[in-house]
Amino acid sequence: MAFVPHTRADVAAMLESIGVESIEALFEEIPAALRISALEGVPEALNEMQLARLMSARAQRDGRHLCFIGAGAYEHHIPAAVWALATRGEFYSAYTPYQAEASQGTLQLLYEYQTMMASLTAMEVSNASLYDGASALAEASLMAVRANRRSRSKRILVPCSVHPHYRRAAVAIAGNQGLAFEELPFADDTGCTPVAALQRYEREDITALVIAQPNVFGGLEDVDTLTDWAHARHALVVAVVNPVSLALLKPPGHWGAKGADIVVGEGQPLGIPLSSGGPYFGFMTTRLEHVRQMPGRIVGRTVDADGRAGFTLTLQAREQHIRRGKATSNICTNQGLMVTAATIHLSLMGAEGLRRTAAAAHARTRELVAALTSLPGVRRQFSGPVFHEDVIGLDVPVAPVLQALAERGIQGGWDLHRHYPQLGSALLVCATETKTAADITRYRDALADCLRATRTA
Amino acid sequence: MAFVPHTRADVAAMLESIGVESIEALFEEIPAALRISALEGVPEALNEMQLARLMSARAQRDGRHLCFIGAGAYEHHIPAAVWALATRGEFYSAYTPYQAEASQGTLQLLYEYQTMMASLTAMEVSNASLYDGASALAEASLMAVRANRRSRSKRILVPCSVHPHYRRAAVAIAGNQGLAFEELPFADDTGCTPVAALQRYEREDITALVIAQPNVFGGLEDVDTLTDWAHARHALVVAVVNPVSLALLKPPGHWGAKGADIVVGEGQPLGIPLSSGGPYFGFMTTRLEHVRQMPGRIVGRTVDADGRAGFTLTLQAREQHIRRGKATSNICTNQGLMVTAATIHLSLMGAEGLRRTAAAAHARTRELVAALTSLPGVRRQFSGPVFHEDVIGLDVPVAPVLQALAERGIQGGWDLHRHYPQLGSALLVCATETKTAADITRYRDALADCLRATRTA
Amino acid sequence: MSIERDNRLEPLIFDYSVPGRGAEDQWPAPSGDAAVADLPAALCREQPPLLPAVSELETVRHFTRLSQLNFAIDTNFYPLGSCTMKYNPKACNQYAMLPEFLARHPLAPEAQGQGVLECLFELQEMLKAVTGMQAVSLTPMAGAQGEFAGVAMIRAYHRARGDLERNEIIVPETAHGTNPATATMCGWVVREVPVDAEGDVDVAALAAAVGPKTAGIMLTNPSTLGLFERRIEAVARIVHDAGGLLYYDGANLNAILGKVRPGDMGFDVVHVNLHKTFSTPHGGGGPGAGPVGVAARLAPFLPVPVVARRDDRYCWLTEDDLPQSIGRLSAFCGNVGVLLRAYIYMRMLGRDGMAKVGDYATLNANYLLARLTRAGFDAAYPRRRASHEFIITLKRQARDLGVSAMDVAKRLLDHGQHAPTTYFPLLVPECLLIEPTETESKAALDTFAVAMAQILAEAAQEPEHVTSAPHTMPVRRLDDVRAAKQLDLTWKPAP
Amino acid sequence: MSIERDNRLEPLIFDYSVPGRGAEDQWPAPSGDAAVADLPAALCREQPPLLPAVSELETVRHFTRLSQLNFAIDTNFYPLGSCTMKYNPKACNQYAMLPEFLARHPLAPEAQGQGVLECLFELQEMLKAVTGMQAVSLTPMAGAQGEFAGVAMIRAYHRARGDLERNEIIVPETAHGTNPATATMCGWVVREVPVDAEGDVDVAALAAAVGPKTAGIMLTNPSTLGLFERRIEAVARIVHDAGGLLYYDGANLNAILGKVRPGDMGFDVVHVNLHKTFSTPHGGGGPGAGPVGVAARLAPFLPVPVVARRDDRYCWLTEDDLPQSIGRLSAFCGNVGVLLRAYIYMRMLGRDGMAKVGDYATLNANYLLARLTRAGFDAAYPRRRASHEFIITLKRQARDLGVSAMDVAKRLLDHGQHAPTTYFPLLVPECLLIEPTETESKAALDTFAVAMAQILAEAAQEPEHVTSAPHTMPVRRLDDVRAAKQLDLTWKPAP
Ligand SMILES: Cc1ncc(COP(=O)(O)O)c(C=O)c1O
Ligand SMILES: Cc1ncc(COP(=O)(O)O)c(C=O)c1O
Repeated sequence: MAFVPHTRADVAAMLESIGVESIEALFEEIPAALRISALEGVPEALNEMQLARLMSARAQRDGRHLCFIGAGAYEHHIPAAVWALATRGEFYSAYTPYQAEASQGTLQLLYEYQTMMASLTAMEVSNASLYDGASALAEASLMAVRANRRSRSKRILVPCSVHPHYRRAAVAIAGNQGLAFEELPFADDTGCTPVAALQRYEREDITALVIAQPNVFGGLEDVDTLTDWAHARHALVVAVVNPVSLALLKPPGHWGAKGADIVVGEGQPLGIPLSSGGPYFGFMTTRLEHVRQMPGRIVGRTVDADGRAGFTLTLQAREQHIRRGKATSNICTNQGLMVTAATIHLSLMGAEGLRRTAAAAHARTRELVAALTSLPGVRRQFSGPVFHEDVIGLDVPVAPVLQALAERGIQGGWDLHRHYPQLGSALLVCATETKTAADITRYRDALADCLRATRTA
Repeated sequence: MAFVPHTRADVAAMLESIGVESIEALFEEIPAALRISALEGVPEALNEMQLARLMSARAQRDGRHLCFIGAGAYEHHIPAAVWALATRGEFYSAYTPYQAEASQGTLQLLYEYQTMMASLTAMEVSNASLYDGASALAEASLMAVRANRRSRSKRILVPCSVHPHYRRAAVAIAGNQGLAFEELPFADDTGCTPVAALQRYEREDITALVIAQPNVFGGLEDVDTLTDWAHARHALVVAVVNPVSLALLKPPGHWGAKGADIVVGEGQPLGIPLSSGGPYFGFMTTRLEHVRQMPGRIVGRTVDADGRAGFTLTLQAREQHIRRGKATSNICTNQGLMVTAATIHLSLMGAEGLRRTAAAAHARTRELVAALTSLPGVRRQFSGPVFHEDVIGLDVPVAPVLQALAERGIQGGWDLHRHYPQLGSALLVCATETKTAADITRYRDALADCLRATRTA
Repeated sequence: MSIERDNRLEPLIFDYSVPGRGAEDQWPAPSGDAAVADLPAALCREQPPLLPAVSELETVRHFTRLSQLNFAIDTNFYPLGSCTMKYNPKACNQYAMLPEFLARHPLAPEAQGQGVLECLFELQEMLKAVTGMQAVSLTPMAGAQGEFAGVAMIRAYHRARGDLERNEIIVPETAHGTNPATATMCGWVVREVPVDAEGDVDVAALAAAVGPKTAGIMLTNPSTLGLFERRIEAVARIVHDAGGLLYYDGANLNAILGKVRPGDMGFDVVHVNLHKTFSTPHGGGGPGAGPVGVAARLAPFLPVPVVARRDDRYCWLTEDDLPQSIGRLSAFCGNVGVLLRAYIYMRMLGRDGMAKVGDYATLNANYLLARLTRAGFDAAYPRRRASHEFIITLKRQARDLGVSAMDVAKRLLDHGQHAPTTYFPLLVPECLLIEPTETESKAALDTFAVAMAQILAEAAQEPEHVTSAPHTMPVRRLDDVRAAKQLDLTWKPAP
Repeated sequence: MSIERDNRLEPLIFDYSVPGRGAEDQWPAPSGDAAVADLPAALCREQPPLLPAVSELETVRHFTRLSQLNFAIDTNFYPLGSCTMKYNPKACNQYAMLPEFLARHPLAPEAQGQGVLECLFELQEMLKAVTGMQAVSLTPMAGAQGEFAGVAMIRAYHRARGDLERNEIIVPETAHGTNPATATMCGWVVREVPVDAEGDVDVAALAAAVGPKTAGIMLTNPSTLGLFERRIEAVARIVHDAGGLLYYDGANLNAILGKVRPGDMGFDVVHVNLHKTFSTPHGGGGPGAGPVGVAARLAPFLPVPVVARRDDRYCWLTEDDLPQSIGRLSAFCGNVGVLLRAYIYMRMLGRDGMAKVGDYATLNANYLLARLTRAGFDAAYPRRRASHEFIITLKRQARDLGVSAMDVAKRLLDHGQHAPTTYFPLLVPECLLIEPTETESKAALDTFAVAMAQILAEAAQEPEHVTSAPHTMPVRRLDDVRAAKQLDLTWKPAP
């Protein structure tokens, strides 16, 4: 219980050394009126054996299903080595590497991670993680306000084709500092942001333009044109990208003539299990010129007293423990272990493995969409290329269809109705490299079945 | 594929360094007629993702069931820490500690293991493991022949209440060296070995007497009397024990006036998963005087060049790599990783945890037997105390009942019919500390059901 | 020594990289160019990213070796003050990582997640019990985000009442850096109040500071000085009377678990650091989880989603159900895997175990403090009881021997002891903030005390050996100034 | 250096033990004395065993720290000849340890084990394909037990034919110690035959040795000298003509995987070391698995149980099905968990991967041999091709510089390289048997070669530094003589 190692004799000796009669006496400074005697609402302890049985039963209740949902979290193959290594006690039970000399493992790993992420996004520097993709967008918006010295408006343009949860998180986190997030519509036919939508901001003071690539519909935005438009107006470009897609797609650092300024995204596709939504990690990279505006920890390589290379946390003057109220962010604990896993994952994947993964996911999604749209009453909602997600339009409501699919062990996608009612019956589907031709056929057949049932019901 | 890291350039450079044109040329010494071109019978490679899916599907097919089978392999709680530590690469991917200075982790652990096992059995020395309990009995028999200088008969008395698989393995492994295993009957009422059964050997040259405690029926033998009988006739006593039971039961070192001479058993109950039968490990302890006859590796504590304590393999002159045809055994690779797990397990259990486990298993089994025998037509086969298994007699054949139970998700026990037809419809059942009152009730109700169904069928 | 260090150091993963190499078993089969031919060339990547091309064995060996360069709870005593480096039970990891839990998509149907939702719901309930609050949201992803949720709710509360004047958050000068940083992030003006010589908040100064602009106060109790804020009731009264709310920074909850609850002390909103008090892993810097609990009047403002039970079914409540919510703080529902670990830990502790945590965390801190004072170290607050942690100040040693708190910290590494937190709180010069936690044995504390005493002796006799420490780590003391001046933040291939 | 070593050394687990302490969360609730009152006092234990009383954290920390004192494949190059220390894929462990596999009882109904039985059946089939044999039993639990099964089947075969004269097993003088030990264990008389100057079996001597007493021969090919036995066909003919059978020790199968099969070479029975060729873990000394494959005429004698398929259902065959079986070698069915790991590995290799193993294991050995000879080391068989391993002899260095093979081995540890196998085979003086395996990169081999060259230079300049090595391990060279003389095999509490 409580993993406390003390024996009676230990306690007696310790109390004597302190010079008190009882442990209770150590709490004498707490006003008596405030003390409680027991935590009624907490159940009695389970030992590990009971706990194991409880958790196994709950996990089995949740079961395993064939999942075609994406929408910001993606089922990818995760090599067994990733978590076998990441859960080693030396990674798992260490903390932020405040004592560099006793934390070279974590520090060097973070330096390697920074290198990988900078290269993947074609930017110059990376931090050591933020909480997740959505909160990273909020941080990027705040950073853009600090970094864009030529803008005073704190106005951030955000296309509606950015994940609605990301937009909401950005508002919730950054809205209180007076940032105004203004929404750009998407084109009915492509689901992407038309440059025309920007015309009304032609002469306005805009701090930053957010560009998601792929966007929430899986579609590919015209990143070059959008980026150049923003830069021409001294707005910064905040890119929100899927890191796996970057094996195929143009990295933000190369968007338009000058490249994006700040890049963020959800790190989950890089070796992190779906886990009902977390822990994942947010990544952020930027140009060297903005590094002092970047939130989060940063590791640098330096030398020790013998001149040997070593690693340490650096640029800490940006952080709350030094700068307090003037820090670039309040973030302290980040998602270190997830980054550990992602670094191992990226090492195993390399450029070729990541490219194959991206290409396979792209190909599987196209096969899926072709299979589903071969059914009567099922069509693509948008035209134009996608990465590994697409929107399917149905001629019946989505919710009952999804439920019928679920009963057949298939998680058929994300119902877009709540966030995009204007699309009618629209379903966002995703197939990664984990899906086989047989899986796709199984989905198609089940969907045919469910549609038939729904129509006759 | 094949986890080969070579690039084309590597291969070219290496071939050049060797001075050959191709890898193929390295096989020039193999007679051409013997060469094959492909391994037809081996399927094409799966990548890890495909493999993961295949294995998960197969595991799910096997499912999880409520298990009341014992008979030599026991379901116990295994702390998560045990395998989290044992599968650390430094334990998992090292080999026999031939280079002591680079293997102090494994060596010290084995020294700790030896200490624990010697104490658990109340013997003086332990080896570092044999393959499993059954083969350990074979090795103990061979060792007894070597150690008992006063006997020339190579006759080993083995009660029929010793696990039939153990007896068969002993014959298969040790029989070829001329050992004669002679079987002692058990008493109809107790299932234990009556001293009367020994009378006919009163004046014979017997090398050793095997005593299993508990025996295969879960019953407790009169170990003191049997031990003293053997010693009085200069026969050695080979004890076969369940290590968990030793938290409650008298350790072999204290049997009779002088204690058993060689102790073996199955280590599985000490933190090793059931895993369809293996890998487990056999343990063996003995008295110091016999240590040079002991098979298997032994670790000793010594000092290094600075006089600091350190650990190393010792008494290697007993082993095949030194003594070859005259070694105490042919064993080389043993069950190191299992012993690693068991040592961690025993550390977490300690004397108190092991005792509680044994007592709980004993109590649960008594509750189970009480519950089952409350049903009409179900009775205890034997009288007398048991550890954590017991034999249940049914008035209908066992096999169809077990099958009906299995269909209800209950693995009801081990049908004794094949090995003990004389017992009629007899079923060996076991409940360890992992079973709850609800589990026992579920078994009883299901059995009632099945019996009803069988009788009416 | 050079071969020794060389053997322990590990090259960069990029040093192993050779074009053409790779862990192919981890890759899907190539799809062929046709598979991606539909992607417009202008949107495609031209140069592959600079990722290592290494074998699986090289990867495993590299990261295994790197891991061995770390001190961690699993390898060393780690009394890092304010961080509650207690044992992370292996069961928490194993059972939170059951395959079904890992595979579940956040947007999967609730019907196919009743197991995990039940755990989360019960976790909410336990956190309510532990903090004395009325409602809980689990979504904040670390302490700082919990703080943010807290002060954002305070803001939403005042706004909802039409009380638009309030724009100040009061923070004691000893506060953790995240507190003022969070307040700023939430658009508040930060107002610091001093603490008195005994470490308590200066009540008079507080009374003077509050007013119609006061939105609330952020406080941790025990404070970052390791001291229980004795006048907490007065503090609560002053702030409440001024119309402000009290926010409790739960980073130090371990000290008082099962003894006293923030809700009973008068706090309106609380965050709990699950990675501290409830032993989820620190992971080399995270992930954490910072659930927030609130008094009834703040419940409508909780961040979404929140788990509810309706007729024995568990479901998520979202913005649609909680229209006054401060909103979403993450794309999905926070760090669920961390929440599961905390759930497991709390179920294993149970009611009685929780009280033991507070008891033994406090016992360990006071014992170690007693030993260290006896060994000649100066407690920062010698007349106070330690809570779960305490501060010693090396001001005297720095002055007399020229040995700083940082030097002592580094020398501790040579003794196999992770250093305490250094130079925090900023108020105390040359300080070490020491938090042993309840899972360490008396023997572990004794070993630490002996090491400290030896270092003190060494500081007197051979101070250069202390000021040049560490000597036995894989690297010697690192040049932080150079790190910040000659920025080297990513590896670049030789041109 | 002393503090350095002290920090790396780890006390015994018993040193942490304090009566009254324990990892209580792992224990069931106490059952009370009444629960065991039915056990006769005379059969009960009086004194509790001497097991450590330690907390879970102490246990985790102790064994984590101990593990770090090991070299392993996951941390270091480990070219231990004859042991095939290749990468152990993490997938093999993860998927063999799925909860359903771990929980399955060996005596559970076959219907509730079709998943695992299908794997085992397919493993049998793959092993047949790989070895060129007609039937396989998976039960032997390591190589030596596979050898035993092999020679026991040879015995059963001769006996079954009424051929009772044969009582000799021929073994080349280079054989691994397990071969003669196994033959003895099986009741055979061992007869050694010499090898010639080029390392091949002396065929003339063999021809002279065989006769009506010859039961068979035990051979590994490539031999323990790392050389392919070129006259294998002649050897087979001689033994077969004399009425004997050929047993293949599969420990060196890695060298020829996918190139040539024991069955095609004329062997009648084969064992395969799954922990070598098929990469199941070595585990600090095991567990292994040593399945046996046989030609048709030996199939009736296979050890039980064996997996069969009947109408798409998998089942175990036992003594009842195979009445001539040599019997059972274990309580259940061998090391199933190890078999699953090998199954996974083999499925991941596939047909082409298997051939690559032989190719690259051989390439690596020949390359390293070339580098070492160039660096001034003497190949034991300079005119021969290496197979997957090779021998260098330090006879010259021992004589000229006073530096033995053991000294070089120990000094390699200082360079972060695990030592090769030393002093085996016994035939070659001052030998190192070096097996790099196919999973090591050229760079890893180069690093090893450089270390060897440095040691050679050092041996010339500073031989004491080599003969007193290692210098950087947690302990210095250990006193083996004292270990064997002053036996200290268990810890005893201070009286
Ligand atoms: C007192 C105090 N408050 C707040 C925090 C912030 O918590 P987190 O690091 O989880 O964001 C910490 C810990 O770092 C802390 O010690
Ligand atoms: C050539 C040879 N034969 C037989 C064996 C025995 O195999 P095991 O150790 O698995 O019993 C070994 C390995 O140790 C070996 O190298």
